[in-house]
Amino acid sequence: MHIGLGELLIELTLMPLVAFIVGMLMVLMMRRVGARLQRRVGPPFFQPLYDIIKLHSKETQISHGLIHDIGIIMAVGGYIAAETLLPVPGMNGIAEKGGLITLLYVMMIPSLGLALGVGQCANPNGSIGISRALTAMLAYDIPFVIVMAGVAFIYGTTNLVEVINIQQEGGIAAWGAVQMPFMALAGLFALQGMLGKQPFEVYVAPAEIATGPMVEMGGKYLGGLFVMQCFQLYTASVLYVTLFLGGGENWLFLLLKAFAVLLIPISIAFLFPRFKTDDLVRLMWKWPVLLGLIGLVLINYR
Amino acid sequence: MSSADTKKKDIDYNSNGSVLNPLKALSFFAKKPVTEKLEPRIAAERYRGFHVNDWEKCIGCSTCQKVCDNAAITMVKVPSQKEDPLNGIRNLRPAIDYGRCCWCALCVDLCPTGSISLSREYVHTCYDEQLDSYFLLPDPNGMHNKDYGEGWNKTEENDLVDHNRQVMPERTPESRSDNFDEIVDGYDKQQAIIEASRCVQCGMCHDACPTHMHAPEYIRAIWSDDIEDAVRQIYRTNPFAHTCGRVCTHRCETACSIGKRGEPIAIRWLKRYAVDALSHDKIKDIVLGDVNPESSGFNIAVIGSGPAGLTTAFDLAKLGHKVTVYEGLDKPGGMPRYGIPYYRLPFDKLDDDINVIKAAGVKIKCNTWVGKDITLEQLKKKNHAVLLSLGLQLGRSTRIPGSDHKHVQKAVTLLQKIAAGEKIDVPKTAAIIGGGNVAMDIARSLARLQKQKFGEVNITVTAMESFEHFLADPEEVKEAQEEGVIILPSRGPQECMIEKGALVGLRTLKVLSIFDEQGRFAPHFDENDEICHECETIVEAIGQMTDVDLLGEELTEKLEWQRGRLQVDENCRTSEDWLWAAGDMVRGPDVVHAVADGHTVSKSINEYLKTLQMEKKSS
Amino acid sequence: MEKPIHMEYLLNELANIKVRNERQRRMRLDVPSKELPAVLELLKGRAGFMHLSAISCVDWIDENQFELVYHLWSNQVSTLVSAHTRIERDPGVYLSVYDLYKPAAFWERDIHEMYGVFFEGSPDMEKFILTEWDGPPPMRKEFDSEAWVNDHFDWQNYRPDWLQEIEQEGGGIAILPDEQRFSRKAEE
Amino acid sequence: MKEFPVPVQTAEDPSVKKQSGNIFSNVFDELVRFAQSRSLFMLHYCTGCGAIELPPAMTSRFDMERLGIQPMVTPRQADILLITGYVSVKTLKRVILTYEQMNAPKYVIGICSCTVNGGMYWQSYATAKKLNDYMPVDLYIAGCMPRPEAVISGLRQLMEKIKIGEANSWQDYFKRYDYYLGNQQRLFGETWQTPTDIIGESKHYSLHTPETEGEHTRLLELHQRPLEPLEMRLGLSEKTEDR
Amino acid sequence: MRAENYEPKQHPPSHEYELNFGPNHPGIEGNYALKVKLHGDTVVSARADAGYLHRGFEKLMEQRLWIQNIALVPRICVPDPSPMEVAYSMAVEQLCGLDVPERAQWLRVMQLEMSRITAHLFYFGGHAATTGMYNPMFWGVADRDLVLDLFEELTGGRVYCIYNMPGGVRRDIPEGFLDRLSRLLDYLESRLPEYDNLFFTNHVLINRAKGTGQMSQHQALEWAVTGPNLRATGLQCDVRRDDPYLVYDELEFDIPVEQGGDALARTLVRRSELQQSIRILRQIIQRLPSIKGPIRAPIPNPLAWNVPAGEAYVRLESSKGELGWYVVSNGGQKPYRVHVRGPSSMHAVQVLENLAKGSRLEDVAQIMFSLDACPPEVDR
Repeated sequence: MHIGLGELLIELTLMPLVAFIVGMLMVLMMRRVGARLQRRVGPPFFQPLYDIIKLHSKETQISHGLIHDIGIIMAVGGYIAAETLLPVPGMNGIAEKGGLITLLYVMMIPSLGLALGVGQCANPNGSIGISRALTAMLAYDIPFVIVMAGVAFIYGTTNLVEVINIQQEGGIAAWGAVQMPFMALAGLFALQGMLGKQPFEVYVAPAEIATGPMVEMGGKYLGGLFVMQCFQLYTASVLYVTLFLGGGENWLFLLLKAFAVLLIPISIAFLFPRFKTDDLVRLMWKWPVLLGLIGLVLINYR
Repeated sequence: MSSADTKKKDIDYNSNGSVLNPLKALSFFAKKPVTEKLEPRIAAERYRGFHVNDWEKCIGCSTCQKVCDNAAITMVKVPSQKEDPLNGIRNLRPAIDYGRCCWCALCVDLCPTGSISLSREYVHTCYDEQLDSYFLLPDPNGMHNKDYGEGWNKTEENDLVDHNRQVMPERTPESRSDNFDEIVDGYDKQQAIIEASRCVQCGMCHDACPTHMHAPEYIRAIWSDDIEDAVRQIYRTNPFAHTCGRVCTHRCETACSIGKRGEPIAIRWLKRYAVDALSHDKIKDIVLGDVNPESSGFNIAVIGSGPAGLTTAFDLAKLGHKVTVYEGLDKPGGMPRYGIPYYRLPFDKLDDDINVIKAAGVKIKCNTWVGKDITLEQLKKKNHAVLLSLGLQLGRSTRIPGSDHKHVQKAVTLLQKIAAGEKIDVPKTAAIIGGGNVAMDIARSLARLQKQKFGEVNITVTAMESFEHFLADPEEVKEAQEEGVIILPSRGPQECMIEKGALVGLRTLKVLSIFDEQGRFAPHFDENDEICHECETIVEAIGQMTDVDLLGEELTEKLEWQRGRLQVDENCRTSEDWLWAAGDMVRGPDVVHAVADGHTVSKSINEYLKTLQMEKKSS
Repeated sequence: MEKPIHMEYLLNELANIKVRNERQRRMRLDVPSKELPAVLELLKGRAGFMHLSAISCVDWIDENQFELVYHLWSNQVSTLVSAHTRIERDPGVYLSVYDLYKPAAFWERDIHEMYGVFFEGSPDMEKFILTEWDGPPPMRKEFDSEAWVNDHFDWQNYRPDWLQEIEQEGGGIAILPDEQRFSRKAEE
Repeated sequence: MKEFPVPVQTAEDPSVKKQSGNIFSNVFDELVRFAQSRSLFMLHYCTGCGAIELPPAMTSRFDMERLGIQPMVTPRQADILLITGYVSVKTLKRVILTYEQMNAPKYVIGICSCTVNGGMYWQSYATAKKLNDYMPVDLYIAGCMPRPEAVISGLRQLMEKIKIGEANSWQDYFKRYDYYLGNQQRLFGETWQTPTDIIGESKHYSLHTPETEGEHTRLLELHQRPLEPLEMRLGLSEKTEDR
Repeated sequence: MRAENYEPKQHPPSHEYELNFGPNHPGIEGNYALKVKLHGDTVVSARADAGYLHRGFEKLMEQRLWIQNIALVPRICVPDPSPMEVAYSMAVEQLCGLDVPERAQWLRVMQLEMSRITAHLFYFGGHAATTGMYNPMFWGVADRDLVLDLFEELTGGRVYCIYNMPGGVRRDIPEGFLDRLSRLLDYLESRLPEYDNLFFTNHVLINRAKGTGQMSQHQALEWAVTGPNLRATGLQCDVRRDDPYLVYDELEFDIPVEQGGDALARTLVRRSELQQSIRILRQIIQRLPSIKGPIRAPIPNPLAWNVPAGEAYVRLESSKGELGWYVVSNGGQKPYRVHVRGPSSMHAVQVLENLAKGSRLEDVAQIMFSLDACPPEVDR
């Protein structure tokens, strides 16, 4: 599979762009789902777009310094990079060269970027938020890594394109979710943690630390975070679809699957309070890890 | 009953709950949102929204302003609105500052007229530069000229205005009809305080009163049980406190804003309470505090010791002028003494008033008829200014056939005789022509005399007016009827029937209309409806006039007259610069008007004296 | 509710104290300031007046005194006792009852802030509500809040169109709210 | 009573729209303004009673999110500062700090009577009376307190104003900083300082006018301590006198 | 902002640092602040800072006529204003010796219990929101709004009813009101299981709330904690029962208690109280039509009303605990002194400070909300 440089460049531009647009839809879905469960109407269709345009049109009043700026760029940039590593129907970008492990690392960049940026603004709430975010990352990364390992083990590759191909060729029976249901379940936990939704929403926690990392973010910085959120939802759900639900045969299926997957954590998010940080770690290292290990064992004895 | 009874504690503290239970809420995906439409809903029926004010009902009393706890109400003069102080209507309207208002609706609850209410409109937003819109003059149309309906309004439930005045204890008709004792007892302290507490201090009474008495202030003082202050406030404008506290025509009560929907404050009775509650000496002390002890060297003569004359004398004496009052009869007081029956105004109370005036330095010469005992010319020479306050001491005649019979008498004359304690022939039956207060006075006085003498009352009052337009006070009419006087409205006297030189009756016809289209007096009778009232005596009480003989021909020629009354300017000054005239003779019968005149005259005379002094100095 | 007999005995033990049963379940004690802590201790220990509902301070400026009122409730005898005591306004110092009642700390702090009464032995006399207020203790009667307000703030000066129209017609603002202030007038 | 000063209009007032020939940029401007009007983050700072009617307005029954309005927890994130009723003097200091930390364009809404002329508490020594003495206010909503519907109507009106590009009163704070600072100093004392350099920012936004600086800002310089690290917390610094 | 100001603050080497919790913080109920000293995530000490809502109520009331104060008093506690009006009116009635007609007393109880329902619904939402669950907030406030609709119908105001006046209430119930109230109660009861599922039996919530901000009965009594917070420590203590006012002694209701003394127990007590309020309201719906008579005792002209000298201490049970009103009159037109014992003055200051100490940062907001602290009551 050789594509020209020009084509690659187009793909590299399109992939994040599509991700962004789909991500906005996902944000919209999230807010609409919340609204429905809260017995109300919810925001209009273009609301996520309005928010982002508005935030970027705000005057930048202050800067907390260069590192602060770089932090945001890292956060968004990390995700943009991640998008190019996530194969979607018709576009593989650099997924073949990157693979799962790279993606895993790239996906950590945003959190680190945020940590850098927030560290600059000397707001204790921000610092607490970041320390919580990193703790949470540590918590959900353990099951996540186990899941990754299981996936790599079962498919025999860390190349996402191949993972997709294997699943699509084998039909539904070859889907990760069918092959390794425990892994898929553990993956859901990790997904919930990755998205930072209740009950794992420890690092935003408005009532405790006033939205933590976002506390000093305004205007364009907050806009960056909003963009990041779009990417985050997209990346997490598409990654899950890729690993367990056979990727996207075409765009329609991909989106259907991705939205369906996303619906689970989102619905749960509106029905639970958040855990305390240490409870979160305890929980994450208990059930998903257990599930993952069982899954691993099962894979071995298959 | 409810499920709360059956399961007292349906959630156990010790249970660990469930992770799945919350998922049941996913069923809300299938349920409709409860969100309302974006457009504001219609508020509840008694919602407390922005104010509306019925300008027709509003009288500008500013009670809302007083009860407003946030000082949110400003009274604004609206020239396009009616101003009628006599009926207690001002052209002030409340303007609300919504930067203060808290929509508590106390203004509504306490509004005496019920004009102000709150609407169901509740949305008002504005930009900074439109902030003036927060200051609103509520009219009936609502804040944005859109009708949202009335919200919180005045109902019986939330009305805070006390509509009922304290009942004045008075004698029963049986116990009063055979003597001249005073009818009303006056308020006791508790009653007075309660009655005074009803006042909302609007000051309508002050505006309506001819002499602008400080009624709100003295009512307030009575309420706070500071009688001395009350008396001080009363004497600021009225030296005839006792008199006015009893027999005033109380324009104030007509204007009273509480009276718009309920019974007005009994302002007259409160005044009476205040002056009665304080000893005479105390009153003197209070009143004489501001008498100027220095003599100005000016002399003033006042002819007639009625309210107008004595008020002028009192004012001028307080300023240090030397005032002499000439009274033809043997006691001072004028019409209040000789025209008002004892049961309405006991003489000792009038004497109290006059004593206070005397104590201010006024000299009263009784039994001195100007024109007989001393001439006007002499007075003019001795004094720098002369006031004529002669009163109305001659009764008018109906001039119907037979009215010159000796048993056809004038009410004033008769009243004067009764007051002076002269013996009169009490007729067994009497007919009275006239429907004013004087007619009632004479009717009731005669009734008492009849009761004393014969044990029964036989008096008929025939008045031309119908009851709706009666001239006498309704209470007077009611009380007279209670005492056995028969009052016949709409009867026009036609003839005093004389048989063999003796008066036997009065023939009257039913009156269809009194005035013609131009408003002139031209009665129209129903010839078929004729009654003959049998009577021994007929009393004419259809009006009075002044005896102006003392002026002398020359002066009478010089002065200007209109319809038999002496013409004066707004300061009660005649065309002669040394001569003033005041009181009933220029104004018509009314005590408080006479007092008001007295003040006007005293001011005018004082001005005049000042100019004289200037001239003296310069010359 | 009848108050238990031992309450009567208890109150009889206390000299110099005026007891008034005001209405049902309410009792008023007037205690000389020296004896108040002892009375409270007795009430707490012997009649179960565990609950200090509030401490109120009243400024009787004409008598130059502060009145402190301790509202105590006892579930045992179901009675609210209001123990009144008066202290001189001038030094304005009194003893804290924090040892007996923990909640006193809040009320004493509050009274100190609002009236300037100092309580000896109270754990915390720091400012609480009025940390950024440097005027006199505001609840004292001599502090004229309205005057202070007029000194420090402006009011809106509305000039709406309708007012200008009316003014052209010869009308206009007749009585301002402050002129008609019923409350003020009565004071003068 | 002091005359209320009229906001100055200077020649280079950016609020006066310049019609550039470029249709594209006009469309873009309009889009931005539209997005700004449809996405309002409000800082829900419960300064007073009116705050109790905001939860209903935000929650299911009246659902402000339909209009793109959501609550935000820190001043940095917010566009609208809702002053919900009376502002005690102690709170006013925080409100001013908060306001200065919000990113432009920012809007202030005064809810309830109290923000206009003192409201219920006009006699109170503890509350500020006229909000627009201390910061420019975009919109007032009448009521004590206004119902959720009234709040929503007000916000919709503000949205209209933003859409046509006239909600520019935030600029007034920079243009007439001296006036606002003067009022603040009158209430808080001459040593009143905020950690935000408004004058510098006004230059940054090219909103510096002759009225930006004056006798009151000179006072600011006079009392300014040498710059030392200030804490940044929750968007609200502690009272500066503490140090 | 000057760039120099953005140097990170050097914290003392003890690893302790200070955090300003509020006044503008979503974890604070109302406008209030806590200065929290932290060691890691653990609170070393907490210090309440009030006064952001201080209006000088007590001073204001001394400057206004007796009647004018009825508009002022509800504002002392914004989430639960009705008990304030009732308490003030009762105090003035005691001073004047006014007898309140029976019907007015029933109407007052109705108002108080409706108000308790609104306050508790608000409380559930607030408590849930501190733990990151917003659904109960959305539901609770929306359901509370339905009660407010009835308030609007009855009194003309949604939150600040200003329905009471010394002597009674201002208006009688409108036509069909009791039916609508009854329907609303049915609705609320049908909603309760949904709240239970989502909130009260939510494992994650129970996990968080259990043991959070725990106080013993002894502590609670010592700190003069009252109301639901005291009952959550197992003591059956309620002013409505112990010191009955209005017509509470004619009504049947239970006083729910829980033993835990923590955030969960406090929440469950309030949940049961909500049920009891519904029960009381149902009794009122039954009884009210048979109670005839006026709704207000006549009072003098409010502009000229001297209340006899004396003093009155009125206690009543608000949704937050014992509410005390001490009113002193010197026989004048205005109160000489009014002192309000807001129940929160106890549990929002001392108790909160004590409970926060040793807890974790996560729990501070929950402790404050679970105590139902109402800052305007503290500040007045």
